Amino acid sequence: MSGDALLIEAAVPTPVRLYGETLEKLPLDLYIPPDALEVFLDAFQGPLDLLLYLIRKANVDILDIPMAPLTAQYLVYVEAMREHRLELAAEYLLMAAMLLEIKSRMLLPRPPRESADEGEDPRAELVRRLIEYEQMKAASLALDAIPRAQREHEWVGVQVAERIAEIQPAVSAVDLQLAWLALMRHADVTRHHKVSREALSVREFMSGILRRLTDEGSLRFDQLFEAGAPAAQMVVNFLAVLELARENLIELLQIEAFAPIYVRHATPAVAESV
Amino acid sequence: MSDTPHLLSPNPSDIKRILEAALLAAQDALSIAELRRMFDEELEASVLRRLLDELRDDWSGRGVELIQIASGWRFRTRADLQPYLEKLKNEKPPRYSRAVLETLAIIAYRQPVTRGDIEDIRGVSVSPGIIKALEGRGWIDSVGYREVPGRPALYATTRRFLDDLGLRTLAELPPLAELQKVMNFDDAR
Amino acid sequence: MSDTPHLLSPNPSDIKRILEAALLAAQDALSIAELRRMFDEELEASVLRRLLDELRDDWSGRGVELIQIASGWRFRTRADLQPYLEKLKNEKPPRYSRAVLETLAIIAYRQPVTRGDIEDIRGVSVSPGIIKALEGRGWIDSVGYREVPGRPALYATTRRFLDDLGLRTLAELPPLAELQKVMNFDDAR
Repeated sequence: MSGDALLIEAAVPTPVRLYGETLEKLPLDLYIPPDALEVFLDAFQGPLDLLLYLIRKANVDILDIPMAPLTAQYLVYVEAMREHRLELAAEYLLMAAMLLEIKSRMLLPRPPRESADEGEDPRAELVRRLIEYEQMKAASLALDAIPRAQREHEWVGVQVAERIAEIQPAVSAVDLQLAWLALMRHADVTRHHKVSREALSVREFMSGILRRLTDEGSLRFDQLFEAGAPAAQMVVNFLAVLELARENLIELLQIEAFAPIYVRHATPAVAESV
Repeated sequence: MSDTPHLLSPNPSDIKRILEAALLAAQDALSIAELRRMFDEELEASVLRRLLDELRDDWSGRGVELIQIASGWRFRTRADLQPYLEKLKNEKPPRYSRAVLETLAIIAYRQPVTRGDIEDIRGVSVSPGIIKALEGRGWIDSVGYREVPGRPALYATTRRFLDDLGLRTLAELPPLAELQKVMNFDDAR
Repeated sequence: MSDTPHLLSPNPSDIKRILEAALLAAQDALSIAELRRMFDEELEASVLRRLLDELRDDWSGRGVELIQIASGWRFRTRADLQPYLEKLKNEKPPRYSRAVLETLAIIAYRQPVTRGDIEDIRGVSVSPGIIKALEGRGWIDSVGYREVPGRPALYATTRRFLDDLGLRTLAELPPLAELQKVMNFDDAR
């Protein structure tokens, strides 16, 4: 409603004055074919952008904006947009009201200066906003001009060789101890699987002997014993051989009395009997 | 008790070879601290920095350059090759509208700001889509709320924003135009 | 930058520079056909192949190598740098399941044992995957067979197992005689 009242003023072809000269008609660049209006409206980011355009095209000092012609030109656009029933953002109308208000305040005689505030130019706030907006507009263009990833540059990212060393779970000896412990708690196996430190070394030698037999087929008994090894180790090794034999994991062979004893993996009992 | 094999202390040329491979293979920029981790931190940061400078010089003139950005060091292709590399891409890089770019500029230069602050400066309402586009790119995020009614979110630019623009700090952003310059600024539209 | 920039015909050294950058930035291997697309297909495939061979030679001895695979060409870090690159990762190493740890404990403390022995002690069946995982890690291997029907494999721990756990002999594994002491810590895992 109030918008209508404001816009009547624009509809009346008031002479437009620019630097004291009356413009008989609008500058050429202000003529917009109606079809192009929509595109034109799209081209502006809002009322501040449109005002800046008008100011820059007219080549007037932003610090001394001639309010009357600027307001008139601005209203011509707004009215044109309304006539073509283009969806006009409310901000455009708000700005129209603001321009008219500034214009009218400038027509009033200035009150005697009582404070700096009251003596301020009615255009000051508009000018401040226009300058800040223009500064940000320039900054946005400068930002856009910086070469950026995926437009001017690609990030380099070479494939990493096969994950041969894919991160493996870490295990400590204590983890194993705890695991064994849990087993003991959940199954009554303690009695059957009593393992002492000593027995463990026997079992280690058992594995070692089996591994050697796998590699070498068969070994002379004395080859199982490293010459010059500590006596304790010899004993453990011997116990390992006995335990392996007892568990039927190896065979001890002697062709004849006093011949060398050979050790080999146990042969399949079934195969032997056939 | 570690699973990783014991590594011999590499000599400087080995170190450069390792640094180069690590930086070429990294999915993100690597900081000095991260790079040092490869050498069990035994390598002095100052030595590492010198080697990185050397590496950057070694690569000058090639199609790929080593740059220092906000989050560390990273290799990127040079701008002059982009016309060729673009032919390999299936999608064009997004072109941002003026509304998005102006919003980004306001957040970059005036951060932290609310959507209301942005609207005040631009003189128009800012659609949620604009904020979403910038958040989606990882260039801005919400860093808090202004304690006024409605508790609007405060937006700031991210390290990714600096990285993507090849900058180390916000101070490397183009300086804001001086008032005088602004006044002579002719609309490029 | 215009949408369709006019590109001057690059000379061979420019082409190599472009190829190198494209391959370094590519997410996947690039085929000859894709690479030719960068040069508007004016480049003969045979010339391209020769330049790629040259590029591969240029990179020999560095931490990254150019390789040809089924789907084309790509750069890849060399395997010998893996131990260093691993350290860049922040991931915490995963943990073995209880089933794996118990199986390993039984093999370590009761070796040589068959899968049947392990199942007897654990009271549940042992999936082949568990044995495979431990074999794959190089921690256990089969040292023979028990001569009973089915000839089940006998498993034992390896030298590597001791090395990885920082032990010199199995006797250095925590003794089980004083198990009662640690019983209370059992659930800390």
